[in-house]
Amino acid sequence: MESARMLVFNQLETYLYLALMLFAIGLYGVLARRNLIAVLISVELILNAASINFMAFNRFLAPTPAVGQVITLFIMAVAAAEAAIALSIIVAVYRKLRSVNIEQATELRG
Amino acid sequence: MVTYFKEILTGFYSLLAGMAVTIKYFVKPIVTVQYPRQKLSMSPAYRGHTEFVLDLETGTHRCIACEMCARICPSQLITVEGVKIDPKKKVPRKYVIEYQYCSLCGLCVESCPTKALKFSEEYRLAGFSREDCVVDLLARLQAQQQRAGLAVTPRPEARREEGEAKPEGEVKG
Amino acid sequence: MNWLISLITPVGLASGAFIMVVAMTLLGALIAVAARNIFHNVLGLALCLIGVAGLFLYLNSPFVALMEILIYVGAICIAICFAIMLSAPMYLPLPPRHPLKILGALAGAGLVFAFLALLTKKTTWAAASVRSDDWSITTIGHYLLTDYVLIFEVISLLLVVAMLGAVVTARGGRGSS
Amino acid sequence: MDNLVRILGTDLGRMLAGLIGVIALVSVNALFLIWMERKVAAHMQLRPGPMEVGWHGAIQTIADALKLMGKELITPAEVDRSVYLLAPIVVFLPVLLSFLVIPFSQTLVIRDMNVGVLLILAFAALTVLAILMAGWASNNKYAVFGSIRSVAQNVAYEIPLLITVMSPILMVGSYRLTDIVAAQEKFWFIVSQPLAFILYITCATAETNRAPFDLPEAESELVAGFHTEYSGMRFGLFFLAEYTNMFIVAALATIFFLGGWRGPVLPGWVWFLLKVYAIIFLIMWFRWTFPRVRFDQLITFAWKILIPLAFANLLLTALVMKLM
Amino acid sequence: MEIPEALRDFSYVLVFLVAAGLFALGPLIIAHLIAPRSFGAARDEIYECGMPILGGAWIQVAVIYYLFALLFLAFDVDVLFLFPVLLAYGKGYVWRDFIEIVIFIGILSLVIVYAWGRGVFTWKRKPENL
Amino acid sequence: MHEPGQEEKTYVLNFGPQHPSTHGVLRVELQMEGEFITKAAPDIGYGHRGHEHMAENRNYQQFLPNMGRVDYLHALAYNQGYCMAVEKLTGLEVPERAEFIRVITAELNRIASHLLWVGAYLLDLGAFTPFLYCFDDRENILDLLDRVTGSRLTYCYYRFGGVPKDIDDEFMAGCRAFITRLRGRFKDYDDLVTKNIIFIKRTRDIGVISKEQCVRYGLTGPMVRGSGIPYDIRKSEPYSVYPRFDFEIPIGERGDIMDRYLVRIREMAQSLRIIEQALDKLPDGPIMAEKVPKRIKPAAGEVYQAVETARGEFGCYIVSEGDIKPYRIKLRVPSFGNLSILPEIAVDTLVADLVAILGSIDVVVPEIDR
Amino acid sequence: METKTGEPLIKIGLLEEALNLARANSLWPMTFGLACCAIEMMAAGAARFDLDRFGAGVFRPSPRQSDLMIVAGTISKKMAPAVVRLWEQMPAPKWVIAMGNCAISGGPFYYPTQYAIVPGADLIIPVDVYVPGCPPRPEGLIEGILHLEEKITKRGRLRKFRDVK
Ligand code: SF4
Ligand code: SF4
Ligand code: SF4
Repeated sequence: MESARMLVFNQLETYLYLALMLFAIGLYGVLARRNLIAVLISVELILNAASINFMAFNRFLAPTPAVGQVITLFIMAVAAAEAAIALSIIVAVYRKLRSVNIEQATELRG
Repeated sequence: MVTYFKEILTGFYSLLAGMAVTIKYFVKPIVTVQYPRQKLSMSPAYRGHTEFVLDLETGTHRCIACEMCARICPSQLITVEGVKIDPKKKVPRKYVIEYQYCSLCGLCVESCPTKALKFSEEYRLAGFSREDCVVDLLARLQAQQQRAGLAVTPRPEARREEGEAKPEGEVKG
Repeated sequence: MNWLISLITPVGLASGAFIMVVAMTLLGALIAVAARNIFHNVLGLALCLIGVAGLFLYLNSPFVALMEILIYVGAICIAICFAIMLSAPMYLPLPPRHPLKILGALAGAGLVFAFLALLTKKTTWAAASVRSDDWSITTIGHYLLTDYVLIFEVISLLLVVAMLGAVVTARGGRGSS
Repeated sequence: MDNLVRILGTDLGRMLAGLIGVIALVSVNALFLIWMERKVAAHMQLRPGPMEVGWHGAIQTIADALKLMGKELITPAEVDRSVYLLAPIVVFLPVLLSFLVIPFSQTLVIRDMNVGVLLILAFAALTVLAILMAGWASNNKYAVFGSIRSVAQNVAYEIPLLITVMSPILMVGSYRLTDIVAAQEKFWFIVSQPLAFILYITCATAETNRAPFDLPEAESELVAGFHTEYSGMRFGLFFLAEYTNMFIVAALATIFFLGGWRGPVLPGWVWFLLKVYAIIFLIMWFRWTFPRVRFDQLITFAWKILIPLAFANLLLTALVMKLM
Repeated sequence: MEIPEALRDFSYVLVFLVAAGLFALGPLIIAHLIAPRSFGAARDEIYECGMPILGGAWIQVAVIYYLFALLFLAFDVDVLFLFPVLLAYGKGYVWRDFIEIVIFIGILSLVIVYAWGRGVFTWKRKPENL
Repeated sequence: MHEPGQEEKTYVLNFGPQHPSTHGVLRVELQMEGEFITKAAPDIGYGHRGHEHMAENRNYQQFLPNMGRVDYLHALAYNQGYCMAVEKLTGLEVPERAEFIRVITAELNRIASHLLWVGAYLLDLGAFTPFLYCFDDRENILDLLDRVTGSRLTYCYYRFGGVPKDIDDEFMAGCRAFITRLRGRFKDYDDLVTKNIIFIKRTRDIGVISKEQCVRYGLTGPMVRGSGIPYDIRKSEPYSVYPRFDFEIPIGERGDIMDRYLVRIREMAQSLRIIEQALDKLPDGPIMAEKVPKRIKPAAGEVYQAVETARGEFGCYIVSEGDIKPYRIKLRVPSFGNLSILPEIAVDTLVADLVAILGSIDVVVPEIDR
Repeated sequence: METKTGEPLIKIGLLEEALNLARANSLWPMTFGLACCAIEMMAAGAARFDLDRFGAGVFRPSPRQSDLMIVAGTISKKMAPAVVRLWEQMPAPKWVIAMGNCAISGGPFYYPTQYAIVPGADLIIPVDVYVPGCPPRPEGLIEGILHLEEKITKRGRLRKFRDVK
C-alpha cells in the first residue's frame, strides 16, 4: 500500500504546478484577448491561482490552518470588489465608446 | 416608517384573507359535471343541429319540401329535394344539412310553414372528417322511428328520369 | 478484478476524482480564455471555479470550497453575465488579434510558466514545525472576531465603497460625458 | 472478495444505496407532487382534477412522464447548441446533490456533513447558472427575458434567504443539519423565530420560482419563460428540477423551523415527509391564490422589506442570545 | 489508509454530481431513440408567438439589473464572512462579538440606504443618465 | 462580426398573435429598450372575418346570426342593437314584455361578459383560481340563457319585433337565485382580488387615462367611466325600457386599471339591480310584434342606433336602398376605439404592465376586425 | 393533408402501444384561441367541465411543449401563416382538433364572396378530429378529445361512454 504522502493530491507541488498553469492560462488570456470582459475573466483566473497557492501552503506548511483560510476569504472579498469595480468601468467604457474592444478603450483619454 | 410597517401588515393581512377564500372553496364540493360518465340533459331550448319533428299523430315528418328553410338559411347549407308523391303532396326525397356551415341561428326552424323542423339535442358530434358533419335528416328520422317502434318512413323513390336511386354515401343518422 | 475493486476504494475514488477535478479546472480555464463566444468564456470560468473549489476540498477546507462556489459562481459570474448583457454587442466575438500577437501572448505566458515552474522545482518547502489541526469553521469565525477583526470591518467598508463606486460609474454613462 | 464486502459496507455501499434511494425519491416525489399540485389546484377551483387516468388520476403523471419521454426533442437551428443541450442537465445537478445532506430521520441521511447547509445553499447557484444558460442559449426573446428575470429574482432572494437561515443557525451554532434538528428538542424554532419562518417561506417560494413569484415562467407575459424553446424531455427535466427543488426548500423549512423528524408515535421519516408535504401544500396554496407580482415590485420587495427584516431578525436573535 | 473527512464528503458530492448528470442524460437519450420526428419549414425556427422573428434575441438589459447583481455581490460577500462568525458567536466574547456584527452589518446597510436614496429601487424608464 | 452602431437597431418583440394574454389573435408589435416599451403598435386583422362585407350579401334576417359573433362575449347587446336599428328603419313596434325580456337577458349577458373579463384579466395577472370562480358563476348565467336562447355563447335570440321564445317561471326563479348567489360571491371576490395587496400594486396608478384622452380617442364603456366620465348610453341616450329602472352609473376617479376594474365590478351589481327590477315589473303580453313581414324590406333611408355593451358604445349604422338587402351596414364597435389608446398609454411601461393595460381594455378581437 | 412524421429510431410494438396510451391520456393543448370558440375552449377547461380530468387540462403557452393544437375559431387569411408556423413548431407526435364550424369549413363565414378566411383548417394543416358546432359545447370538445384518444390508441373508452345513459 502506498503511503498517504505519496498520493498525488497530498503533495504540495501538485497544487503549486496547478496554480502555475492556471496563472499561465490567465496570463495568456490577459495578453491575447481583446474583449475587456474576457480580460477580466482571465484576471479572475490569476486571482484563483493565487488562492490555490495560499490554500496549498496553508494545508501543507502553515502553523494554523484557520489563518490561511481567513486570508483566502479576504482574497475572495477583494476579488469580488475588484470584479464589481472592473465591470462597472467596462460598462462605463462601453457606454462611452459603444465597444468593448480593449484597443479602442486605450483611446479613452480625459 | 409607520406607513412602511402598516403597509407590510395590511398587505400581509390581505394575503391571508385571500388564502382564507381559496381554502374555503378547497373543502367545498366540486361543481364539475361528470360528462362522459353521466349523460347530460340539455336545456329544452338547446340547439344542436336541426332535425325533423316526429309527428306522433302521423308517425312521420311534416316536411312538404317547400324549401323555405333552404332559402332563408344564411349559409345556404340545406339541400332539399322534393318529389311529388301525388299531385298535391310533395315530400323530401333528400334533406341533407351540411352542419359544418351552420350558425344555429334558428331561422330555418322559424320559417318552416309546417313547423317540421326542430333543433336536436345532439351534442356529441365529433368526427374524423369533414363529411362526418353532414347530417341526413331523413335517415335520422328513420332511426328515430325505429327506436320509437314506429313504421319507418321510406325514402321516396326518385322519379325515374332523375336516376340516382340511393342517397349519397356515409351520412350520419 | 482486484485492481478494479481497488479503484473503488476510498483512495482510488479520491484519486480518480482528483483527476476529474484537475481536468475540470484546466478545461474550464482553457474555455475561459480561448472560446470566442464571451458567454462560453463565463461558463468556462464557472467550470474552472467549480474545479478550484474541488481543489480546495482536497486542501482540506470544505468551507472555503463552498464559499468559492457561492461567491464566484453564484455572484461574480452572474455579475459578469449581466455586465455582458448590459453592453449588448459583447456577446459578438471580436475579430481575433493578429496571430503574431497571439503567438507573443502564448510565448509570454509560456516563459513565465517555465520560469516559475523551475523556481518551484528548485525550492524546498519546509513545513512549520508546530502545526495545529483545527480546520473548523468556528475557528475561522474566532479569528475574524479577534485577530482579524479590523480587516473584517474594513472589508465591509471596502465593499460599501466599491459598490458606491460601481453604482456611480455604471450609472453615469452616456449622459454625463 | 472480502474487499468488495468491506467497500459495500462503507462508503461505496452507502453511496449506491443513497443514490438509488434518492433517485427513487426524486422520481416518485415529482410524480406525486405534480399530481398533488393538480389535485390541490383543482379542488380549490371546485373541480376534481385528473380523474380518468387511474384511480383519481393516480397514474396521470406517469402518463405525462412517459409521453414527454416519447416526444420529439427539437433543437432549433439558431440556438447555441452546446449550451442549449447542457442547460437541462446542469439544472439537475444541484437538485440531486442537496439530498446528500438532508436528514429524513435521525439516521436516515446519506452523508451528514458538517457543512450541510452551506452545501445546499452554495449549489443553488448552479440552478441560477443553468437558467441563465437555458435562456441565453435559446436565442428566443421570451426565453432571454425569462432567464434574465429569473436570475435577477433568484439573486434578489438568495440574500434574504441566506440571512434568514442564519438566525436558527446562530441559535444552534452548527451547519450540520442533524444538529439543527437536535437543537429543537424543547421547542420548534417556528416558535422562537416566527418572523424568520415567514421570511423563509417567502424567499423559498421565490427561489423555486413559484407563484406569486413565478416571473420567469410568467405565462401571460413571457409565454413559458426561459424554457420556451425546450420540448419534450428537456422541458421535463426543468419541470422535474422545479418540483424537486420545491421538496428541498420545504425540507429545509422543516429542518430549520418545524423540528425535522421530531414527532410522537410515528417513525421519524413519516413525520418528516408529513411536514415537508404540509409546507409544499402551503406553497401550492399560495400559487393558486395570488396574482403574480410585477417584476420590479418583486425585486424592490426583496431589497426594501425582506432584507431589512431579515437583518433585523438576525440582530434581534443575536441580542436576545446575549441577554439570555 | 486514512482519507480526510472532507475528501470523503467530497467523493459523495462527486458521485452524486456524476449520477445526477447521468440520470438527467438517460431520459434524453431514450427520448432520442423512441421519439418520432416531425418535418416542417418552421420547425427549427425560433418561436415568437407564431410570427417570423424580427431582429436578434439579445436584449440589452437595463442597467438596473446590473446594479442588482452588484448589490447581490456585495451582500454575498458579507454573508461569506457572517457564516463563520455565526458559529463563533456567543462563545465567551461578552458583548464584543455582538458589537462587531452590528458594526459590520451597519456599514453594509449603508449600501441599501444609499441605493434606496438614489432611487435604484424605483424603476423609472430613464433613471437619470441611463 | 460586430460593427459599431449595429446594436442601435431597435429591439422588436412580437407580442401575439398567439400569446396567452392577447385574448385571441391580437398582435402588438413592441419596440423595447431594456424592459421598457418605447412603442406599442397593435397589428389588427388577424381575426378579420368580413362581417360588414357579409351584410351586403344577405338580407336583413340572414345577417342576424352574425351579430352574436362580432362580440361573442356580449352577443345579446349586439343582437339588440341591430334589431333596434332595423326596427327603427321599418317602424316595427316591440311589445313591452319583449323589451323587458331583452333587458333581462342582455343584462345577464353583460354580467357574464364582465365575469369573464374579471377572470381572464386575473389570469393575465397570474392568478388562476379567480378565473375558475368567475367561470363557475358565468356557467350559471349560461345555464339561464341556454334555457331561453338555446346557445351558450353566440346567441341569436332577438328577432325584428320581439323575441322568439318566452321566458318561463323556472327561468325567473333561476334569475333570482343567481342574483342572491352572485351578491354573496362579491365578498369573496373582494377578499380574493380587490383587496389583495398584490393586485392593488399591479393596478393602482398603472395605465392612467385622463378625461381629456378619453374624449380625444373616443373611448366608451368602462374605459371612459373608469376615468370619471359618466357616459353610458343606457342613461345618456336611453333606449328600450331602461329609463324605467333605477340604477347608477359607477365611475372611477383616477382612470387607472384599478378604477376600470372597480367600475366593472360595480356595474355587475347594478346589472343585478336592473334584472331584479325587471323581473318584478315584468308585464304580461305578447312577445312578438303583431305583423312582422316575412321579408324585411325597409324603405330607403339610413338609421343609427347605439346600445351600451359591456365594452362600450356599439352603434349600428344601416343604409337602406329599399332592397331586401341592406346597402351598407357599418358597425361602430367599442373595442376598436378603446384599443386605439393603447399605443399612447403603453409607452414607457414594462411588459408586465402592458399585459395589465391590454387586459384592462377588454378587447374582443373579431369585434375590432369585424 | 397528411401528417409527415419520421419514424423513431427504435420502434417496438409494445413500447409504442404504451407510449400511445400515455400520449392519449396526456394531451397538453396549446393556449391558442382564434375567436368565439376559444371561449368555449376555456369553459371546457374551467370548473364545470374540467378537461383536466382526462389529463388534457395542462394548457401550455409554447408550441414546443404542447401535443395538441385546438384550432378554436376562424382562421383568417392573415392568421393562416401563423397557424401553420405554430403547428410546425410543435414537436412530433402532434395532433390537431378543429373545433367549431369555422375551423372545419369556415362555418357561417363561408359564402361566395368571402375573401378573408381560410375555409377549413384542414386546408393548411392536417386535422385529426373535427368537432362541429358554433360553438361546440364543451361537452363537444371533450367528445373530440375522446375521439382523438381513440384515434391514437386505436381503442378507447369512447364506446363505453357512448352507452352511458
Ligand atoms: S340554424 Fe340557421 S344556419 Fe343552421 S340550418 Fe338553420 S337557418 Fe341555416
Ligand atoms: S323543413 Fe319546413 S321549410 Fe323546410 S322544406 Fe320542409 S316544410 Fe319547407
Ligand atoms: S364556429 Fe361559430 S363560435 Fe366558433 S369561431 Fe366560428 S363563428 Fe365563432
